This record gives sequence, C-alpha cells and structure tokens, in this order.
Amino acid sequence: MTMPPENGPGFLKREAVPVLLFALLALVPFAAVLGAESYLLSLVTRVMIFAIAALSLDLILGYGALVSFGHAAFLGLGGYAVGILSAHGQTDALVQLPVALAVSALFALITGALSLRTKGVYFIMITLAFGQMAFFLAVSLAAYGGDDGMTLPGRSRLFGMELIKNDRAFYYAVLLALLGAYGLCRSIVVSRFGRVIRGARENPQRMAAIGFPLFRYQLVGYVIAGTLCGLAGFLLANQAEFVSPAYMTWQRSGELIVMVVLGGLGTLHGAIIGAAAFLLLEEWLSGFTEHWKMIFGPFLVLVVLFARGGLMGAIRRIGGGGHG
Amino acid sequence: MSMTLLYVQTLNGLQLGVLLFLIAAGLTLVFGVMDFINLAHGVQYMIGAYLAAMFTALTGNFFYGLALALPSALAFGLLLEFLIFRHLYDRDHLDQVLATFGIILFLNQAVKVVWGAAPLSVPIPEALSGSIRLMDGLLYPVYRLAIIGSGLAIAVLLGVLVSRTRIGMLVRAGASNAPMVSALGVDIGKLFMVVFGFGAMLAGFAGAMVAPILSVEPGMGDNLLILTFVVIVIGGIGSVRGAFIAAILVGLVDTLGRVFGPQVLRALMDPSAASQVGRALAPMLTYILMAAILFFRPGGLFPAKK
Amino acid sequence: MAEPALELRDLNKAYGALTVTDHVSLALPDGEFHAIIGPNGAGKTTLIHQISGVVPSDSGSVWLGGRDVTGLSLPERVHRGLVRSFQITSILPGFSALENVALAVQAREGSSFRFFGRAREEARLNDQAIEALEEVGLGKRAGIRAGLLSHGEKRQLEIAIALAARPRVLLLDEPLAGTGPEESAVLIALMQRLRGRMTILLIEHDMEAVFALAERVSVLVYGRIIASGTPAAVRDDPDVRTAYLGEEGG
Amino acid sequence: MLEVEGLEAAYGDSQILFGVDLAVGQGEVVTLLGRNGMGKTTTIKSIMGLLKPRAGRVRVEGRDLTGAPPYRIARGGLGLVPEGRQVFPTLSVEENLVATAASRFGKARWTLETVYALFPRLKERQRNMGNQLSGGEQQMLAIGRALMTNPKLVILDEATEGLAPLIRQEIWDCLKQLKREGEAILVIDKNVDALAGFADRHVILEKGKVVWRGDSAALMADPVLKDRYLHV
Repeated sequence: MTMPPENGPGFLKREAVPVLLFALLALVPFAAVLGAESYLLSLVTRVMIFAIAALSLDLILGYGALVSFGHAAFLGLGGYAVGILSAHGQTDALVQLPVALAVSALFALITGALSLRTKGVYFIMITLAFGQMAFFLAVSLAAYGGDDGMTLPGRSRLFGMELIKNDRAFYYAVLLALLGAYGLCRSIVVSRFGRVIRGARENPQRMAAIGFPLFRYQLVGYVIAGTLCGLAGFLLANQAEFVSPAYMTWQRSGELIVMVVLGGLGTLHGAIIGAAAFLLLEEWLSGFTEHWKMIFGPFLVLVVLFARGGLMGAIRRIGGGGHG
Repeated sequence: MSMTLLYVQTLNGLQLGVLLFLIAAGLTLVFGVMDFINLAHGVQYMIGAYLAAMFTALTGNFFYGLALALPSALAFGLLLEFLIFRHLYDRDHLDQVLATFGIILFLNQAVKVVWGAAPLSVPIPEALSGSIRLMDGLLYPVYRLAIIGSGLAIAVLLGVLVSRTRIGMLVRAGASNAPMVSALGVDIGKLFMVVFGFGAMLAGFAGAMVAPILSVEPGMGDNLLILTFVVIVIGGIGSVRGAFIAAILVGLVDTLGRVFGPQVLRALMDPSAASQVGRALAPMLTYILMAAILFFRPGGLFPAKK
Repeated sequence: MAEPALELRDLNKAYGALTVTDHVSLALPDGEFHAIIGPNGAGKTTLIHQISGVVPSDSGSVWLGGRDVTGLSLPERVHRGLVRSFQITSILPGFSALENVALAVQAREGSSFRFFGRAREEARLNDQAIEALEEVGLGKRAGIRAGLLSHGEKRQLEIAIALAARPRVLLLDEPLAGTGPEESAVLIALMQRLRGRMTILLIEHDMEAVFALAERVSVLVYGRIIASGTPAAVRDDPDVRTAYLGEEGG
Repeated sequence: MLEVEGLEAAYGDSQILFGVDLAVGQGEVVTLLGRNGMGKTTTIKSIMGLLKPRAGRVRVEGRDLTGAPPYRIARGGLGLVPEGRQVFPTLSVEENLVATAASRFGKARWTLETVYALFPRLKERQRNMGNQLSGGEQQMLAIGRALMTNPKLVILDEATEGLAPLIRQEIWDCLKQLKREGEAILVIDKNVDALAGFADRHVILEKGKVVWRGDSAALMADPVLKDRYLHV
C-alpha cells in the first residue's frame, strides 16, 4: 500500500471533500446576496469560528487520543483578551491577537503540564476541572461584567483601521483564518512531530521504548491546540462584539467534543463538517421547538451506540474512499 | 474577622462537603468498579430535588415527599442503567463521555418540559424550621444542621457498609480486580447495578435534602458535578474513604476561601485590590488544591488500585 | 579491564511484602549473548523492567558502559543505547511496518519538534528503516500496515524497531512467545545473526533456543540468580535442577 | 466432572491453543504439564471464561458452559487459584476469604474454621491486608479463597511457582489432604516428581496441543518424556 504521489491526477479526487468544502465556504457571501444576507453570513461565520476550535481539539483528541474536556476555556481566554484590552482602550488586533494567543498558550502550558501527568479518566476530569476554574475566574471578574459578560465597543481594528467592521470582510477574514488553521493542522499531522503524537495515540509504551519522552510532545501539542482555540475565541468575541463566561462553560467544552466526534475523529475536515453539522442542526431543530436538546441528546446517545466514525465515517462508507 | 463568622462558615463548608460526599460516593465506586465515566450523575441529584419537590407538593409533607422521592430516584437510576449505561461499559471513555453528555442535555431540558422552566421552591418542614443557638451569638438554621447530621450519618452508614458487609467487600475487591471477582462466582454486572442504583439514590437524596434551601431548577446538578469530580480525583478513584475526606476538604476550602480569602489578602495589600484579587482567586482555590495534591500524588489520596 | 557493556549491581524490587527481585547482580562483557531463564514468577520480566527503566528499583544500580543510568527514564536509556523489546507484541498497528521502524530512526537522530514537511517521505529516515527491515527479513513487507502482519512478522518487526534504535545493549523479553515452529526458526536464525554484533540479554522459555544461542546463561529463581555460566554448566548444575525443575533431593 | 473438547484460543491474531482435550473425573487429581509458554494458563483461562474460546466445548458436569461469563462457570463448581495469586490487596485476609464465599451444593465443606485449620498461618494473619503477605501466604490465601466457594473442582495454576522449597512442600501436603478428602483437582505445575506421587493422570501440553497423556506410573517409567517436554 504505497502512498500516491502528492500532486498526481489523484489529487483532486483524494482532496475532493476539503476542496469542495472551502469552495462552498468561499461562495457563501455570493449566495447570501439572494436574501437574508446578514443571517446567513453570521451563521456561517459562527460555524467557521467553531470549526477552528473543533480543528484545534481534533489535533489532540483525534490524533493524540487526549480527551480534553476543558477546551472551551481557550475560547473564553481568547475572547476575554479582546474584551479586557478593549475596555482599556486597546482595540488594535495587532496587540489583541498576540495577547489572546499568548494567554491561551500560557494557560495550556500550565494546566497541560499538570493534566498530562495523569491518564484516562483522571485526565478527562482534570481538564474538566481546569476549564471550570477558568469559567469561575471569568464570573468573578466583576470589573469586566462578571456573570453578565461585557459588550465590546466594536470590532478590533487593524493599524487603527476598521478593516473587519463590514460583515462580509469579517467573513473572509474568518475564512482565511480557518484555511490557515486547517493548513497548519494538516502540516502538523503529517510532520515528524505529528507522527510522534499519532504514535502515542496507538501505543504510548512502544513510543517511550524507542526513545520518545512523550510528556514533552503531548504538552507541546496541547499548547498548540489551546493557542489555536484562543484564535477562535478572539474571532468569536469580534463577531458577537460581546464576551461572557458562557463562552467557557463545560457544556461548551462538551459540544466541542461532540463536533469533533460527529465529524469523525482524526479527520481534520471532519472537524469542520462536524462543527457545521452541530450548529446547523441546533439552528434547524431550535426552529421547530425550544426543547431541541430533547431531540439532540438522544440523537447523541444513538450516534454513540450505533454509528461509529461519525459523519465522515458515513461519508467514507458511502464514497468508499480512504484516508490516512 | 469574627469568630462567629468563622464558625458559621465552617458549618456551611461542612454542609457543602457532606452534599459533595453524597454525590461523590456512588460516582467514585462506579468509576472504580467499572472504569465507567458517568457525567450524568449530576442529573440524578437534580432529579432527586425535583422528585422531592413534586412529592412534597402532592402530599403536603416534606418527609412523605422525601420517602417517596428516594425509591423513585433509585428506580430512575436503574432504568437509565438498564436502557443505556450497561451498553457502554466496554466502550472507551470518549464514547461514555459523549453518551452521558447526551443524557444530560436531554434531562436538563426534560425537567423544564415536565416541571416548567421556573425554579420550584420547597418550604422547609415545620419541624426543622427556625434557628438554634449553638453558642453565644451563634444562631444556625436547624434545617442546615439536619442536612449535616443526616449526611454524616449516611457517611458512617456507608463506611460500615463498605468496610463490614459482604457487598462492601465485593465492591472493594471489584475496584481492584473485577475479573477475579467474577472468576470466583460473583455476577459483577449485578453487583454493579446494585452499586449504581445505590449511588443514584444517594445523589437523589442529596438533591432532595437541599430542595428546601436552594431553588430547584434545570441544570442545578451540572456545576456540582464538576466539584464532585474534583473530590473524586483528590480522594482517589474507587475509594469511599478518600471521597469523604476530599469532600469535606473541598467543601471547607471552597466556602471558607470565598469568605475569608479577600479578608486575608486585605492584610497584605490595599483593600480594593485585595477584594478584587480575593474574589478572583477564591473560586480557583479548590482547583489549585486539586492541582497541588495531584502534583504530589497523581493517583489521589487513597487510590484503590495498587 | 574493559568496562562491562551492561552491569547490574544489587538490584532489588518488592511489591508490598512480596520480594520480586532480590539482590540481582550481573555483568555482561561487550558483545556477549546472555540469556536469563527461570520459572514464571521468578521476577524475570520485573528485572527487564528495572533494567530498561519502566519500573524504578527499590535499590541497586544499572550501569551502561561504565556509566550509571539508574536515575534515567526509559527514553533516556534508549538514547544511551539500551533498547528493549516486549513480551507482549508492542507495535503501532495503524502505521506501516516502514513507519514503525522509521519512527525509531527519527527518535534516534534529529529533532522531532518539526511541524512542517511530510515525515513519511523523508528518505533519510526511510532508508535506514528499510535497511533494518531487510535485516530482519521484512524488506518486502515495508508498506503493509503493521497490524495486518502475521504474529511472527510482528515479532520480527519488533526486532527491526529495536535495531533501528542502534542498540549497544539489546534486551529481548521472550521474543518467541506465542510463535509457531516455523516462525520460531526464523526468529532464532535472526538472533543468531545478531550474535556478537551487540550485547544481548535474552529472556526466553524456549530452552532449545536458549541453549543454542546463549554464550552464558543465568538462572533466576525467587528473584535471585542462583547460577550463571555456560549452557552446559548450568544444565548440569544440581541447584538448578532442584530449584527450577523441582527435583527435590535430586 | 469437567470435560474439555477441541479447545482453541488466541490472543488477538496469535493462536495459543490448537484443540486441547481434557477431562477430570469425580475426586480425581489431574495435572497439566509442559514448559512455560506452551498454553497451560491459556487453557485455564479459556475454561474459566476469562478468555473466550475460539472453538471447542467446555462442559461442567455435563452442562455446556462454553463461552459463558466467568461467574456462571465458577458457579458450575469450578474454584480457581489463578496464576500470580491475585489476592485482593485492599481486603484483609479474612475478607479475602469471606467476600466470595459460597456453598452452592448443599452443606459447606469449607468454612473459615476449616480453612484456618488447613492453613494455620492465615489465621495468625487474618487482620492483615492482602498486600501485606509474603508470597507463600498469598498463595495459601488464594487457595483458601477458592476453597471457600466450595467448588467441586479446584483449579490451581502454578500454585508453587516462585515459592521457597519448604513452602512448596506445605502446598503439596495441602493438595494431598484435599485429595484424601475427595476433592477433584486440576493442577498446573512443573514439579513433576512431587505431583506424580499423588496425581491420578497427567496431560502434557506442547505448543498448544496435547502431546501425551497417561497415569503416574507411565510418566515416571519414561525418562525421555520428561527430558523432551518438561526439562531444561
């Protein structure tokens, strides 16, 4: 089973799903002209932002088998970096974004170093607890809205200009970020580093026995994932022009896991599809009934009990295509 | 800071600790014996509270309500076990997390449909109303003392159950080597059902007991569940004794930290900064405690396995 | 006198009241093929865990080429040239055989904190991996997913992985466990070829193999080495026959 | 009592057993011999349901229990003394004995008193935790624990492995006594000479297959047999 060459005629066929996906996303604003522009744009923007968060989680959950249940904390950290800096008059993305990423990375470094000392159920519960810690921290920030959250004065500026004030411009900025995040994750997964992470998922003992101190690699992976999710938080705050502790509830962390699993673990475009599926399903179901969770909850249970491999698994089964 | 406040808050912390223990006891055994991560344990607590509210309203008496709520909570737990959980035991943790997460989504919404979105309130029973003077200047509500008392009583009972009875021995044996227990003729699935049902009932009892002093509302078990995880992690998975010590510890640290954290800081820095920093730090104390304990003992205080 | 390639000094390990290894001392000169035999529960696997750094010792030390490695972790010992295999097959089933070995090359040389470039296509890693695969006779199976290999081939793959790490001392923990006769023959021939090229410590139950391969044999009973010498000497040692084979009173 | 026919078993894709036949009658002592790694423990695990057999039949007193969960097989009358003893570390000696005790077939032969009479050492240490015992004491506890389920057949997997000679002798004496009292025993051990003294029949496994079976006299009469299949 040798790998096909990277740019052979098989390229389009193999990459059909992501190519189609991004082409579709690039065309959405044009379709939006037909009607309900702002609704569609904001919905799909939101989908893309969560897709970035789900991608980042897939990196450690799908490829590293690290069931991190506190991932929403990074959404909040990225968001609050924007909010708090704005509240102090610092509205330029050139400052906000690096701070958002740095704060997320630092939090990931500290909590990751502690969590990764443990395994299995302990790891799940500890990441959950650290996520909750971040949540309560946000709640206690009375100066920044506490429980109620805070409204931003406006979207971030770039070099002092309001480049992403326009919804369509913002849409493309987010699309660009998603494309970048996707490309980065793809690159990491097949790189030397990614191979170590994937190896650790399959057999940590074997990896240690050929000379890899796994803790270091998993920690770096955790920090990359957290930082990338911080980017999503930065974008989310900008889209809503609002941040609140609700960004980082543990239910939100659970939803991120659901997105990744719905799309299919360890398939990066699956994370994007999973995020879209989750948010669109939520949108659609809540159109019927305010009690949409009563449908979604059992749906989730059924997916776990009967459908393995998520939506991408289903697509693969139908399409018969393979994915490394 | 006055001594009276310290006493009152210590009692409050004890009360939180006792509640946490009631929820954690069943959960830690379920983790320990079946290696099963059950996020939906917090909804058992919520269901207990709702059942108590409903039956109290129906019978007009809290004690009748409690008496009816307990078996109902037990039956509900067993139903969930039968319908869903037993199909998840040999799945990996991620599947368990997802499915039990789905159950939470469903039940948090379902109670809204059944009992309405508005919080329910349950009156404190006549016999346990009012406050009692514990010492000079220290008045404490009788009902809260009743919670502490009944919680401690159950802790003692559970301790006896786990350390003295056959079932308790089997549970401890199962937590360290379940296949061997099975090879000696014990139906480990049935044993687990008993543990599970009992754990569900204890969580339900905790919910029923707090119904008169907290508002009964959807999602009320969610945040407590996370604290329960902290308790279990600190105490060591599968250890009831560990869960008890950790629960009391977490209850006290959380309660006293929130009240006295800012006050302690005020001695070190200027008052407004102290109250800001204190308020931000206090809710993190429990988690810092957890991190510190895990740093030195990654398996918790009383790990059940080796 | 040259430093031994591997030296164990007074290693001890107990679980609770249960002593598993009891003052084990052993020195392997460079290039020796040494085998440890002993009944189940004698502490052989624990000993390998202690030597390789999977399990910390209660006391005693492990020396590699005259340097104390007792405080080092498993990966660190691998980088010093102490490599092990596992009693229960331990491979990466979802990776190709080639990638299993290439990872060992990657671990040995150069940084793995590279986030760009396709690791799978790095000729530098793959060439050495192919070499190791051919060495064990799996050259033609390089592209197969490791999980799909036969049991015997997996055992060969494990040795290829170990070889790719360029061991100075190789610990083999029951490489023949679970293999059929033909598979055993292939593995024994392979070990025969490795003889003398590196220092090898073999734990094995297959006596024919042990006596055919090893230059010296040590017998571990109740966690203690009760005899050590040439295969013939050990075979005839009355203590060994009593303790190991249960011939009470000869 | 116990009949095993054509048992095949595997871990993942490595097959260990290739059709093992075995039978133990009422009050009979049968040994399962062979070098390490020949499939003895795997045979026991497959019999007990701890490993699902790939093919073959396991019958206890005529009842087909192939592939049943371990607890049902145990309740059929098999008492396991597992390899590596596996006493419960967080239970005291007495709790280890009592926790899984049962009497499924009429009046209990084995009670705390009779087990303590068999192993006085356990009585001395009844309050100690399982992980505070020496290897020999753990072995006695594992045997006592199996007896307390009052089985019809006791299965001992390497009960004297890694024990000092004196302790071994004690274990064998205990097995002899059990035999005198009519207990059926299936025992895995490598100490042929010690077992030949009181076992009725022997089965030798080599690479997952039965290569020889016969009584003690036949076994002892054929020195080649021992060298070929059992010895260094």
